Amino acid sequence: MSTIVLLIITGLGLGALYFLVASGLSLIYGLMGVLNFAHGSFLTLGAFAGLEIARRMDGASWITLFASLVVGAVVGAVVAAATEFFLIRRLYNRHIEQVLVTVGLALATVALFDGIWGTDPTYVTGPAWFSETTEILGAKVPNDRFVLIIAAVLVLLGIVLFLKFTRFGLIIRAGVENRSMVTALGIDVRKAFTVVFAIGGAAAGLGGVLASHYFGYVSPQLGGSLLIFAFIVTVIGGLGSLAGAAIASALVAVLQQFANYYLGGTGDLTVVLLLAAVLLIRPTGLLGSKA
Amino acid sequence: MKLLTHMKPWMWWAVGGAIAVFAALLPLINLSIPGILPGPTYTPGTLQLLALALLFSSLALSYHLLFGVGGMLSFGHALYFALGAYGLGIVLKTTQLSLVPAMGLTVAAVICIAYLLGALSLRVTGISFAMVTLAFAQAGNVLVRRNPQITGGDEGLQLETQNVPDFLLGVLNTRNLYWVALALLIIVFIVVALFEHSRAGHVVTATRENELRVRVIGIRPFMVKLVTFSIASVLAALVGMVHLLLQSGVTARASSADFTLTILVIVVLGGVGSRWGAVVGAIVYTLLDQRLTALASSDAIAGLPAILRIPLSEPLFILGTLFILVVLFLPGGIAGAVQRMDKGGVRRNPAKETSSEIARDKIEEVT
Amino acid sequence: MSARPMLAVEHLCLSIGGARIIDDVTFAVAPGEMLGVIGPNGAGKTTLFNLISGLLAPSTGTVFLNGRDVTAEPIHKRARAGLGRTFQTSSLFTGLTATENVRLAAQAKLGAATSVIRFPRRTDVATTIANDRLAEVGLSHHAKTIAGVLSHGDKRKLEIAMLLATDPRVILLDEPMAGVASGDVHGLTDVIRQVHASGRTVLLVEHHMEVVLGLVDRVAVMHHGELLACDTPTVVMADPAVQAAYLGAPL
Amino acid sequence: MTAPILRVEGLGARIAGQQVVESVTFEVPARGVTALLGRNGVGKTSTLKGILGLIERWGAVEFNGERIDNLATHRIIQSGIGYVPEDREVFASLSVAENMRLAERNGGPNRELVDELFPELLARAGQLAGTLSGGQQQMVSLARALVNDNTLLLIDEPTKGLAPLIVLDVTTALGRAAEAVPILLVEQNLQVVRALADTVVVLESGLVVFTGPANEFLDNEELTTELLGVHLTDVGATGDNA
Repeated sequence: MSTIVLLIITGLGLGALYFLVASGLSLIYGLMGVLNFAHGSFLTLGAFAGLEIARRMDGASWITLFASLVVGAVVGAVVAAATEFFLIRRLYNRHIEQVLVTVGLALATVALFDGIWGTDPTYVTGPAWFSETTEILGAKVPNDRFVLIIAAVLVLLGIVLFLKFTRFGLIIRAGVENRSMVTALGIDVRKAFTVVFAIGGAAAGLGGVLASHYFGYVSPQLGGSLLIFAFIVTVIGGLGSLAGAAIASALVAVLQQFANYYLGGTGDLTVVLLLAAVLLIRPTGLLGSKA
Repeated sequence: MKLLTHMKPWMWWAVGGAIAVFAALLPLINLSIPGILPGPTYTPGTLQLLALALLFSSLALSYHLLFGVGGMLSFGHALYFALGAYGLGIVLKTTQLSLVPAMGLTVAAVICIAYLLGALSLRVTGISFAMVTLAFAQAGNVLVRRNPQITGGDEGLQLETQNVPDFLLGVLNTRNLYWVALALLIIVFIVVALFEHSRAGHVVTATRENELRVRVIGIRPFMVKLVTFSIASVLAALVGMVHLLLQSGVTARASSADFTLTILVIVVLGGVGSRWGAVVGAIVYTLLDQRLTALASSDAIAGLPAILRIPLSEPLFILGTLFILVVLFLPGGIAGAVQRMDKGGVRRNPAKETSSEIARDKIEEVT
Repeated sequence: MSARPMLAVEHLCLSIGGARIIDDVTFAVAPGEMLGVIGPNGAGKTTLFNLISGLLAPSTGTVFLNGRDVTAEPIHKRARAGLGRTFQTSSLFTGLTATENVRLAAQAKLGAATSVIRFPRRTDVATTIANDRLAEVGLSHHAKTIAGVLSHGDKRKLEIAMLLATDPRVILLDEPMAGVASGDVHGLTDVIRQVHASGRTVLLVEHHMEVVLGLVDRVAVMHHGELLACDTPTVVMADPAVQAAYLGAPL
Repeated sequence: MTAPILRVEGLGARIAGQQVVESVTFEVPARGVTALLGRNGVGKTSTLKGILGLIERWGAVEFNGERIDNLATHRIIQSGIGYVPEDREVFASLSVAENMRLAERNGGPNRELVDELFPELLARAGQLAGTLSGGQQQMVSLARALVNDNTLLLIDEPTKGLAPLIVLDVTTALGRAAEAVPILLVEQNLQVVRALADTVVVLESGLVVFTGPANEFLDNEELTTELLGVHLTDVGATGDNA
């Protein structure tokens, strides 16, 4: 029993990371039709920014953690917005080219991170509480899992409230449905593009700092490896569906933990099999509309 | 000017044949191109590099078949390259089969896997297809890294030389491998060209343009896409096998997403939809990659301040940046640029806008 | 009529999000008959065609092709069973030549369309059919032209040539005159007349009343997804409900 | 004669590489309804979209004496043009109120007029627009254009697929709107055209082939037959209109 609880909570913690990446991917794809390969780089950069802050401050304090989270999110947001503004926007409506540009950006930035921070993992320490455990139903759950889950829930809630109650949110919801009609109502939809990239980048940057605590290290490959699972999550959840991404994140990560524990480390393969099964039964994903 | 436009199909093949003959003679002559080649063309080091360029050309052609002709944007093409390399490596290591039967066995396995995974991935189209192929390739990458007793894990798999003919082994026989790579490129080029002109090739081109219309005239596009996918995969596997021989082994990088992206970069650099573009793109990329790596470790770079040194010492950073610039400012890649120059900067038909269409224009002239 | 209808729909309904797009439509078309389908914009004519050709699945109801229930069959199977159609906006393979476009359709009919080892040759059956069909619609001089650069009228003719190459028994023409210049209307009308004269069953959606009335045996009038009337042109045109529907409600 | 509100000169347009409007030249007077007519597929909708820059276009468009053909769509709309697209294009997953809120500029100065014309929408403010009937969706679409202080309205087939009673409602609303704002109207229903239009512009194969007073055109059977393919007299045009 305690193992199951531990696996579920750890799985949800990992799922929280997937969601922080997938939410941005899904929003960007939904509004702009762009599959953003550079999204992993936003995450990595956020993680390194958080790391640099932690190095300059008192490593293990809560204030440091908070500061690195904020800085990670801000750096992610700024870099993502700049990417949209300088690269993606120039290729308006040319989706293949937009994907290609983000591919090039992903290659170039990972190489750049290699050059700056080295290819080896850099280890990260958080507040002491992070490495302690809390007992739930007999399971000793590492505390960082809770932080991850809470952060992902807050981000989900924040995005939902933003979409529901702000004017930009209104524009984004309308734009997902029919972008040209939004411009035909006299609204500059490109501003919404930048906003969506910034939100996605912020979530990814935040995810980067949290991922560095979850895994205990940062490496230039960090974002890329999480990005692939985020892709799987977005396809399983249904392209462009935020709720789908949230559900699929939890599902995929928990399944992965269980397979890793009970089926001899086959978590990654099980996830791919799940993807294949979803495609066979429901090609549009769990909550996807028509592809 | 307008030289290319007026070339007849047989002229293209004649030029191609002449280039192939010249390429075949390279190991026998002493040709030096300082700054581009590391040494004279008869030296093993240079031949190794040229053979690699030829293999990348073949691989790019197989991806051209998938993406340029079939319109299937796969992010998992490296999987089949890796299947060829690892498959042959494992067969040679674990069985007593000699080289040719071992290759046959590997091809048979690749056909089955490509057919199965292709049938699954082709249930979705567009961006979903891209993500799904990526996921399958990633699963392959995980398998390779998690099973070191079979694949050598991150260390890579060494070529078991016992059953490989002697003339393909050793530094001194590099030129034989070079010729094998050249022969493979010629075969792949012809296969791809023939496929494009076959009935199935026309159907897959038509499907790329308008899938619904294909269904309305009574053809099921799924099968023809699957056949295209399988052929492209087998070609990639063949390249992987020769690559195994050339490099005397294979590393996990061959199955990584980065490697697929490299192939994509090559094809886009050369010009989507153009066979010649894929070949030229691969050669340019390989030579550039090699030169940039040499540059990165040179003293000139080491002496620069950090803000210049760090980016310049990362070949992938420069290639990635170059790639972005090509996508932004050079639609149609090298093939598109050559064609625009040939036409004196005037586009023949303003309605043809996208890079693939410009490149396709050229194919029309070749046919 | 004793002959089995070539095409029949029975109690066809389509609801999307609670709205009835097609509302209980039933009619039958005899072999060799030409039926015009008219009605104001948004009345459901194209949707009806999409249901018949398999692009959409009906909520309820049945589609019969030559007496066989094809409601559950995919598009390409219906096409092979002899159902051909054109689209409102011309839909060709714009990167291929006119001949290649038609040849693809001919190959679909002949089988082995997706063969990897067979190459289209100047002498093979598919190419011969392609050339014949191009001649039939008067496009021989554009055989080698890339379809994307043809004029609008020629594109529509090319579509009909593609349609003929699949040798369909039933043809659905969706507004073949849309966007065609007045000067070209007569030529295109003649082509449609020939197609019909060769014994094929034709369904024609068309706004151009002159064309419809001059060509068809019977007219079906759609309005708000319902079949308002289905009879000879004279009878239908005298129907006050039809007048109101087609020219707009009296104000 | 006052200066026209909109002047279109040599407008061409392209969708997905395919030319849909050849070269269109016409003017929209500063008052009343100008109907843009022609058979299906001649490029009426594309002309409206071209004016607004919703599709790739070239040529000159002058609005209120200012060139707008180099502006982005949202700027053109902001300069005082209201657009009601073919097929309504309401945001189905947004409520009626949200649809309106999205459209309102400067607080939606004509809120009262809209509420008066379409009282039904007030009652359904919280309902998702996708669940409305076709007629109600058309009201939302019209209301989104009427709620702002525009100096020109471009309205594309507002009665398409609507029941006769709703056609009457829509026509009344357009008539009211036309008292204050000039309208460029694309419409297939000739009864509606007869009721509303002062001027007609007729397109064929992407070119303007007739411009003149509405009555003169509609009463000329030869012209309507040739240009619209409709025999008005054959099917007994119902004479005078409301």
